[in-house]
Amino acid sequence: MSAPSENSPSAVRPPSSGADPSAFPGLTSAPGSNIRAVNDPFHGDLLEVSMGPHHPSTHGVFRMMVTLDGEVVVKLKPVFGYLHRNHEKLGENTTYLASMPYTDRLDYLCSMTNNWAYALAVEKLAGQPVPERAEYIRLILAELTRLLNHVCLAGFLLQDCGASGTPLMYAFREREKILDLFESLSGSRMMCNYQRFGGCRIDPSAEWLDRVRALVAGFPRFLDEFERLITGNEIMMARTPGVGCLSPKLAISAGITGPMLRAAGVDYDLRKVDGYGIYPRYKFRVPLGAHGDTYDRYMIRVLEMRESLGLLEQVMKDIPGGPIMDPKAKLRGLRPKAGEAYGRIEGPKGEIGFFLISDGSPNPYRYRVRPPSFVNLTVLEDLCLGHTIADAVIILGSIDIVLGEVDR
Amino acid sequence: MLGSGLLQGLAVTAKNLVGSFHDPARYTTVEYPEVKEQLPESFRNFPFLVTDNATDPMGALRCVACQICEKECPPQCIYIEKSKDKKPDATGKPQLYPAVFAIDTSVCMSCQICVEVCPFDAIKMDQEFEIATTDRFSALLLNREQLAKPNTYFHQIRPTEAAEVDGRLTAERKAAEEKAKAAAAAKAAAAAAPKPAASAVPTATPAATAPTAPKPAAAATPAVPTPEKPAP
Amino acid sequence: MSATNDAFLETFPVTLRDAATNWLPAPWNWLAQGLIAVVAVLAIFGSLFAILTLVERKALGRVQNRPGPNRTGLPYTARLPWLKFTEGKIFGLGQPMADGIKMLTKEDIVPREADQVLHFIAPVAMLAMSLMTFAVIPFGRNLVPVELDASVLYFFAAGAATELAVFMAGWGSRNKFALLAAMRALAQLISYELPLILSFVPVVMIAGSLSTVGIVAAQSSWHWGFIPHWYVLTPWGFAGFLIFMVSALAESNRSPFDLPEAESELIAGHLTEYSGFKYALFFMAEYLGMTALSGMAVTLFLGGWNAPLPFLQFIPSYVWFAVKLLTLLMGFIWIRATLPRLRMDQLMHLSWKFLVPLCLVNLANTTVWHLTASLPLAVRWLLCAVIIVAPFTLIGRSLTKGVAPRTYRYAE
Amino acid sequence: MIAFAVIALLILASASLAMCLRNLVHSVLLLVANWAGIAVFYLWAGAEFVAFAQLLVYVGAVSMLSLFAVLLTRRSFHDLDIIPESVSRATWALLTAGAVAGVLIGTILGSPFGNVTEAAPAVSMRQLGEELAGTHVAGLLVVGIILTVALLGGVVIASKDKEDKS
Repeated sequence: MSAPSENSPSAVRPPSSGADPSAFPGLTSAPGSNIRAVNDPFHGDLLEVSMGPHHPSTHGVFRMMVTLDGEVVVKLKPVFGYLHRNHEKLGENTTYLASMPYTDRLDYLCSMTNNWAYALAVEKLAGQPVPERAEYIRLILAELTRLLNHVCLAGFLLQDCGASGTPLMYAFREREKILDLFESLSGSRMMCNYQRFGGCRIDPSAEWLDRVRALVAGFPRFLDEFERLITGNEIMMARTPGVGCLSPKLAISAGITGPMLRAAGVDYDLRKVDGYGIYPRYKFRVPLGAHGDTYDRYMIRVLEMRESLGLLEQVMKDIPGGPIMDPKAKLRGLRPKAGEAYGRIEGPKGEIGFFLISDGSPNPYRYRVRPPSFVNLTVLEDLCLGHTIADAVIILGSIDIVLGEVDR
Repeated sequence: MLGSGLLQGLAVTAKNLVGSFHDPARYTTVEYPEVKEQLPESFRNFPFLVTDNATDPMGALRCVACQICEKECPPQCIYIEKSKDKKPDATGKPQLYPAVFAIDTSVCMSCQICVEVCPFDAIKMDQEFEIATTDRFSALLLNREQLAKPNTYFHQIRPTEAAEVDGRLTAERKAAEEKAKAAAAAKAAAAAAPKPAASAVPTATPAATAPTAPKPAAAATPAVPTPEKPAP
Repeated sequence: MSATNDAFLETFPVTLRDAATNWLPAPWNWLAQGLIAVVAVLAIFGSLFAILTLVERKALGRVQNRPGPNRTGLPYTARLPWLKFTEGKIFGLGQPMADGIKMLTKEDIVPREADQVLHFIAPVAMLAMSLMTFAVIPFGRNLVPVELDASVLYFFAAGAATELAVFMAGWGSRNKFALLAAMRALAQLISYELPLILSFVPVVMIAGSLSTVGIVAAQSSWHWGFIPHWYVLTPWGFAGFLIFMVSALAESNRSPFDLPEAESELIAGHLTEYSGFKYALFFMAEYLGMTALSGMAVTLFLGGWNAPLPFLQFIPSYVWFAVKLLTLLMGFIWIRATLPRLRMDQLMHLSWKFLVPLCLVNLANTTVWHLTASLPLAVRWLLCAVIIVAPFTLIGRSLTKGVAPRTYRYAE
Repeated sequence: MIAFAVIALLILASASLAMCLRNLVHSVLLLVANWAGIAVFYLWAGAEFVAFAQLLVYVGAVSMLSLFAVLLTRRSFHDLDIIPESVSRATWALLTAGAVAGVLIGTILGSPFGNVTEAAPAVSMRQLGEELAGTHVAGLLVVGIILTVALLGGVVIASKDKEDKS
């Protein structure tokens, strides 16, 4: 496979085709046939295929206009916006509290981390302290969401590689256990709407914490079984290494964050960099990849799951009592003083941040979301050039995008 | 040896195939219509209005049409019209009641912010999720009668939460009665003094209410100022 | 052959057929027997196809910790007293019928741009060819529909024509995904036909005949009374069997090689523009192809209808064939439940640079086996095993050369 | 006799139709029908091995190669309409075709067929095998070598144009 050797930040020329895709004399379509054969003198017919918006492997309504030379991708234009719900303009017309349930719908796989990021931003804006117990609960829920997200990714990546649903079902079996925990805590499996400015909404009962301990104890056994099914598998070892290599230079210049950046070898994890919440008090390691290809992105997420489990075990031992909501916190009628704040956390997909400008009124003047999967998606074409269409599918899978967050 | 990874994978699937017959952990499907799984207590779906007695639901609605939930609801799916006259509520004080209280369940996303901000515990989240209808419009706009459900139902779906709410309400009512009794006693002591002009009975406008802290926690009682009232 | 040769159960099908056709004059007699054979094959393997779809979905479900189809029941079974407990749902046994009716009643949409002729011929040709391959498989002691001298060659000749049908479907439906799938199907089916045919050549060399009945007869006796003469128990036979199964997986577009209709990339590949009964025909052709190939694998390597142990011969021969066939089909389903898909160039690489060289080495291995007939069995076995395992590991290393298990460093 | 006529008609019809169809893919598939007809002829004549070999090789593999050839070399739809350049070239084409047809028909009619009385000898596979590997082994090996040379040539050509592309 002629993986493109060096992804220079400038537009990448696919070495294999040798022809500049934009040099084609326009896409002429022979009358009466929907296969638009590109009459390119020195390159044979290029086939322009539209994968999406409803395509079985694009993780939601996302479209890739792929120009193929045989099976090799020559040009790839991502088209999205099908799930745009005007999230940020809505945020400007409602109160701070009313935007909280909408943050569940951003990255609908990890609603707890979205809530936390938004709550963090508003607490920074309004200077709102958070009690100790709430910090612990927030960390537990964030790490559970990370497990949930990475398990989902591994399942979907294998589904894209062709394993007919078996690894996905095992991943979803474990995900359901975590969702049951969220449901018995916040009332809804995926739309938790659980964090408030200055703490959490409901105090988890001791019985609930025991169920979390049981889950954390049982998870490594599942992870080992999952790895035995996948990691040593010769077909996976043939399909994913060397596919979609992301160079650290391109990753940094494109603003990639999260496991994708760490798979490229860059040591940048907000939990260590920002040290928000109570992460600095506990010891956990940050795995780094060496090649930045699809296999590294998959392995980094599996190793991160193991780190999260270790972190959860440490945190579960010493959860303090006390209130989970700051007594002086005002639920309604929050009018933070004029100013701006940017709260960000290390979500499972990368750095999810909320930028708020307040003008003293109950509605934010500007409400901006920094979605990780949207930013990570920008390098899709650079990763896919030179690979076949089958690789383009798993590269998209390994970037782990959720269209709710990409389109907002 | 080439192919050992594949064999390992096949062994895992074989273990799951065999496991699904005897190990409950490897057979997670609940066959829904026949076997209904027990929902966690805090599960929430669309809201409902709490009434104090089941016989005359419209008579004992806790809601006093203060329209806080209407303002705070993110998708603005609640519509309230205040009543013209007043009705004595549970503590005997004349209160307004909603003439029209409609929730458009096609817009509501059951985020339970209305429950959180309601100072009178008048609206709670239901656990009824089998509510599919063939009608797309009118059947989804639930009016006051359809929304009202008795407190006993609330106890049935959420025992702990209902107990706390009732405990708080009875404590409130007791405090109101003691204050009324104390006022009446003070009135009797000063019976000879010229009768003070009966001040107009201000409507009970809940001023900035302290936030009703989440139910299970020991919530600060909403300080509803109960004005002095001449004993009837 | 022991006394059970003419036990009642053993010869029951043949006596039935003779009773039904002997009263006819000569030319009609042959025609009637042929018709009975065709009807028998269609009935048995048609219903096997129906049951196979259900068994596959239930097995896939069970592997994925869920029950698989269990809602559709058979009509009137709820009223039978002794079936009352199933409430008419009998573990989803009605599912094949339900699918059949669904396929029949669904609208058969043919795209306006499609090439009407090719679009129509493709499923018909595909099903015809895969049904023709059943003519030479010996199901029982003398239960082979057509006894030909070169029957193995006939089997692969008929099998080779299905590639045309896949191409016609892909090209005829004028759809980009179908076009990609048609090109993939062409390349895959041709390059896996070579290892398929090269892997059965050693069997023909040792058995000394191209007819399936002769091959089964050559595997019928036992070593020292309990080890059967099946070719799969010889080193070259086991290697040939594995290569045959891998190529059979590729020929019938099954799991690790289901590139033509790769759902995640090409939606349904060459079947994208088919719906209704034509889709069902393709579906049936794929399953029949899978059954025919595993039937041939049983005949060539697993001793056809021979019993594994001498004293087990009282069980009729067609039962043994059925047992072996079903185990192989379970293997197909098991592999489908587990393995991800290969990429197109890896598929080609696997066939041309791994399977074909191994087949050629296996041919040499068979000649060594044949020439060392005088040596004791164990020595021969070891010698041939070494001859085939050494290249397996050497060439195997070329498959996974670029990929070493990776270790990951942690920050600080 | 009717069977013979039907098969012959099928072969001739498919061949001629293949030549005058506009859609190249259709004509290739008709050609495949033609080869299948020839295989039926062999079967009818009792030569099973040759019939199955014909089916396997022609209908299985050669048809695929011709389809590949048709699909991969075609520039675009436009150069399908073959307009005769000039009248003279068309006439010369007809003349040569006529001459070739004449020679063929002449030899067929001239060769002494005679009505063969005894049935075709039932040749079993074993005899065929021994015959091939015994008396005609030289021919077999030469054909083998030619085929490998052709295969290697194909591989060399294919790999050569890969170099100048990358």
